Amino acid sequence: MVVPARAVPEPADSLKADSVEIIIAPPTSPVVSDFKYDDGNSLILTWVPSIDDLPVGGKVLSYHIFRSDNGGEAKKIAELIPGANYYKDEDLYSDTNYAYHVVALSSNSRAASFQTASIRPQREWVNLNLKYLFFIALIIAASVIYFIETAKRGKKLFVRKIAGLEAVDEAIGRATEMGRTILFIPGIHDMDDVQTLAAITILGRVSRVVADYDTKIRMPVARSLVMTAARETIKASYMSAGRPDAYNDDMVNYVTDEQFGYVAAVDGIMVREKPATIFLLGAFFAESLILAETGNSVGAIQIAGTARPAQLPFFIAACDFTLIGEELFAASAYLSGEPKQLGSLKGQDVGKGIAMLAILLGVLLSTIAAVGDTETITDILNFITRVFTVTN
Amino acid sequence: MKRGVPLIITFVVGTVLIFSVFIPPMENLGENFTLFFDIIAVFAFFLGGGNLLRVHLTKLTRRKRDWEYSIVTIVGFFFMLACGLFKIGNPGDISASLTAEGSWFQTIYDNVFVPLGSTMYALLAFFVASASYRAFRAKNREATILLIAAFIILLGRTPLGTFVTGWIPDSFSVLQIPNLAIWIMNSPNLAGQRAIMIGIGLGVVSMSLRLILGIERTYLGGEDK
Amino acid sequence: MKRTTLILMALVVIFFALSWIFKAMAFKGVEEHYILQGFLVTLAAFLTLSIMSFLYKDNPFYKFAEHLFVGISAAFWMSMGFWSTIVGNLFPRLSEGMSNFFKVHYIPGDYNFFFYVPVILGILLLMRLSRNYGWISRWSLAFIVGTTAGLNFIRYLRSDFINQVSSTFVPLLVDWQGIGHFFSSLNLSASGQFIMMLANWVIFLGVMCGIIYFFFSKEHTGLFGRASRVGIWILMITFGASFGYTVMGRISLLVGRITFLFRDWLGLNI
Amino acid sequence: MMNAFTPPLALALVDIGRIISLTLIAAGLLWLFIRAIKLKEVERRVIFLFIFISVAAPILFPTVFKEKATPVVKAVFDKIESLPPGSKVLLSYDFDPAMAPEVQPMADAFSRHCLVKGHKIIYMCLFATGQGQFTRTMENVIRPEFPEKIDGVDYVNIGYKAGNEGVLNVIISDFKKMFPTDVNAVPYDSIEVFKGIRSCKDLDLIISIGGGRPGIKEWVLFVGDPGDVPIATGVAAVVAPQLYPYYPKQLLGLLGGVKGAAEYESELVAHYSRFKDSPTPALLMMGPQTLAHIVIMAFIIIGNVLFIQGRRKEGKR
Repeated sequence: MVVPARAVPEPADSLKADSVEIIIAPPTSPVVSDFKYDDGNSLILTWVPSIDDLPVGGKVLSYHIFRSDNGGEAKKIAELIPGANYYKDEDLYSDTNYAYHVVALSSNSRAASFQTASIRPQREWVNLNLKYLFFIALIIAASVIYFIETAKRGKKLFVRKIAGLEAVDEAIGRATEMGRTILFIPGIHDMDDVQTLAAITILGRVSRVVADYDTKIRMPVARSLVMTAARETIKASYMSAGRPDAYNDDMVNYVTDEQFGYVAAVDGIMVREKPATIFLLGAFFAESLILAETGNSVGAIQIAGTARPAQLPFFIAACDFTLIGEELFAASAYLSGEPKQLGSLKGQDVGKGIAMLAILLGVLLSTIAAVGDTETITDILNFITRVFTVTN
Repeated sequence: MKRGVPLIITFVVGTVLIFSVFIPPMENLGENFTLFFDIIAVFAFFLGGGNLLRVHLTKLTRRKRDWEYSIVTIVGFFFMLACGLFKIGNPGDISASLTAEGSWFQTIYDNVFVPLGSTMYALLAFFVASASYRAFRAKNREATILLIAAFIILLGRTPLGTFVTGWIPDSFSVLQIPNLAIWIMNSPNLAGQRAIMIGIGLGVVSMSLRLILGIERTYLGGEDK
Repeated sequence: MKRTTLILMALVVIFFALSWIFKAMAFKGVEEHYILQGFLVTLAAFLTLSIMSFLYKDNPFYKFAEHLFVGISAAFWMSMGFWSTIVGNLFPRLSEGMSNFFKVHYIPGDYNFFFYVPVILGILLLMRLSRNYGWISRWSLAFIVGTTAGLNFIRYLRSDFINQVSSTFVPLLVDWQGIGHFFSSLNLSASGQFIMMLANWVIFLGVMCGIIYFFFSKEHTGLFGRASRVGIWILMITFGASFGYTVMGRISLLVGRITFLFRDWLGLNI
Repeated sequence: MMNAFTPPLALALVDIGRIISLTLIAAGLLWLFIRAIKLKEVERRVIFLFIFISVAAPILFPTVFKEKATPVVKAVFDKIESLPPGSKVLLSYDFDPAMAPEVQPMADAFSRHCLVKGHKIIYMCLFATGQGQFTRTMENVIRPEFPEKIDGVDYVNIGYKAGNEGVLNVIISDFKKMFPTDVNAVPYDSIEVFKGIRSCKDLDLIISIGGGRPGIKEWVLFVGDPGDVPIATGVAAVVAPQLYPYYPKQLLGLLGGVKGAAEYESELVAHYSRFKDSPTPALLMMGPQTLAHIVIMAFIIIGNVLFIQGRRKEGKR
């Protein structure tokens, strides 16, 4: 290791320092290559750092990257810190040739590398980095579809009880008896959240029962699109119950997109109309507990469900029944009772089997790897980890 | 036309989006479709805003219960909309930021919107208390576990936790409440969160498939006919 | 309205009018628009207290605040949607003239005509207002449902399923130096070997039992039933712990509001 | 904030207010407890009232509960305490204004402790916005409380450099390469604090304050582990649980959220009488928190008493 002489402190006047040029070696072997699995819009540049770029006492202060487009003038495109040896250039065009060179800078001098060959970014048609993701998606999708098909052919499928859903009919019946309304809150997200879609599909089943019993349903929503979809859904339920005349657009109304503005209004509705039954299904955030506690204070039966783990504790604490995560998505299939819908639930269980198997294998292997370091075991472990890690 | 076309649209759009993830030339498709969604959602505002106004105007004209307050909503709505769409009081011209300092829009946001929203949010402090009073009772084994976990964590977040169990020697330090709280957060809590998330992942996959394949079509008007 | 209610409301109005005067006097010389500033702080305090009054019971002040909030916030998000999505994202891709009018940067591109798709779908959505052609709006809904299903299929598979599985690959033996060493140094120290290992065992078994709890197509009896029961307990610990952990953040919110009332409105030196 | 100029009458009023409010809460809870034994449910509005008082009273009459430092926090305090005067400590401000309410009190407390012990502090940040947060320490701690300390001799601020963990990768072996000068453009070699320091390996302690990325994880992976440098941290409460696996091997101690900061402040006040009148924002924030938590726990107990009594009565019938 070279230890620089310490005795002479550097002059405080930087102008003077400029007179002594600190000469450095240039970076070498710059290579530009196509970045894999993109739409032909990025390149990756690598080089060997200057030999004066040492971990200790190195003279290189930064690297500048220069690029020339179609043989034109080279322009500086990036500044990097010492020790850097690659750069990914993005937002390029596949019909342009690019060449690069790297310049190392000391405090007052510079040293440039050679220019790389000139290449074009290539476009790839399949992202091989995601092959394992594709296979896992394929297996799960295939098993879901397989069990749907089996069920269609009339094979009986067992599905365990979900307490929250067993209570739906009873909860609606209660509202009917008491002559009060049912309040349906589909969360505060828009139709681009699957949880909202799940809520809307459950609404389809609920409103069918509501139409049969001739109960009043009230649904304030926080998104205009959800309003449209919900109206469509309830209307269809009334039609299939044979009572299209009983349907009325005012069952669903838009309040505001604002989270707490919506909550304020729904709280108001709860204390003024005192619904007998409240459904809280969909994407909920901080408002979960505000709504559930107010609902509880007016004595309503509450059935809640969300796939947001952070809000589940509040529903568990304040509601009578809670659909936990996956149960929310299974609910519409469960309520429909149709074999093909139930088949999809069995398909999901195959996915759970895969997860359990993978975890068992991964845990065993990493335990063995932690005790003795056998190379084969580590290799297998690394492989499984790679299968279950998504990189882009 | 009424049911067939929508089912085809859902199928095609869904399938294409799933495959686009694996095909680099289509990698921007998802992003663009999200933008499409935003644009459609703005159109939907017409329906939503129209509905909001209709509800309150009906209330007003029919003199339904609490009709006086509908005036507040309608006036507030139009006033804020005017401030926003015409950028009233904005320093600079049409390209100025909507939320520029000094604009009416921002002033109302700071002095009406924010206090209302954050007070509504702050009500949670009260509801957290009333919910724990009611829910954390040792009714059965599950409820007891829920109660104990919550109680340990609560205790661990006050000086009381250290005070009560600080005497426990180092070789049993996991039994000190603050350490126990951390351990619960780090292992059983983590395990539970993961199990829930794995379930959700599968639930969404299966739900999406049902929608794409048109098995679940309640949103289009049920499966009958 | 009852007479007492009227008197009460009058008192509140007088109280906040006085507050306005006092606040304006306090701001005089400090702020340029001191009368306006005095009004704004008083208004914010009035609205804060109106919302809080809901905890006691529903009342005219809460109703006022609620209705104001709904009107203003609906218009707020509509304005935001118009300026950021329509002016910010749509016009720059569709029309150079519109872009120039709104002084936004026009983005030329070969595939810009694709952006007519959401416009058309948006218009189809508005057909909902028509009695005879309302069903056409379903096409837009179908597009949205397809988009949501397609995008979330991969997204959730990736982050909620695959990545959670691989992060559960924990070794069941930590710092292993043989069974003798394990027993000789056995203790319950929070950072000791035993507790570290126990953590990993709990994570492993907890995730397994948790997944078993969610199994739909198998009856929860026997060994499977017992595992599913352990799964529920793990979930209950999770819910209890997360609940307790969040309390602190919720109290902070209230501290924020009360500090506003005491310091910014009442001007107390705290 | 209470300060030396507050008239004695006001101080007495605060004391009286504090005593009255605490007595009120305690007596009220006791009364509800006795009612619970007699099977009387508590109405929710009563709970709301208790929460309001327990949060508002400590704000109005600043109430400080004595915090006893937990081992994880004590470890950091003891480390700074045990280093000989003149030791080199690096404080990295890896946070932005949004995180500041939770972690700024920690940064200020660390600064106070190091300066009073006579350590030399090197300030830097991995967040560009950390610069502004350092200014607050400068204005609220160093200038008013330590006017005798000299920039460059007792402490130095080398500021922000882009590059995230890349920055750490460089300074693990060479400070000067990444930071040729401090923020005032004083060259590295003429800064007194850096005498005898070439890289992070020559430091006696590194403390990263933050909660995001880049942050403490990067410090541990890129500097602490490879360089074998003692590292401690102060982080926002949400990330704290994820960091415990690093303690105590890779991380000698950690402060989590307002509670961690409050424990540190109370330790500081207990050891140094000169900090008796220094602001302790975290301890003050903990007042309402502690009281509200205790009230909630009391209500959980009352709820269970009610439940048990109810079941006993049913059993008798």
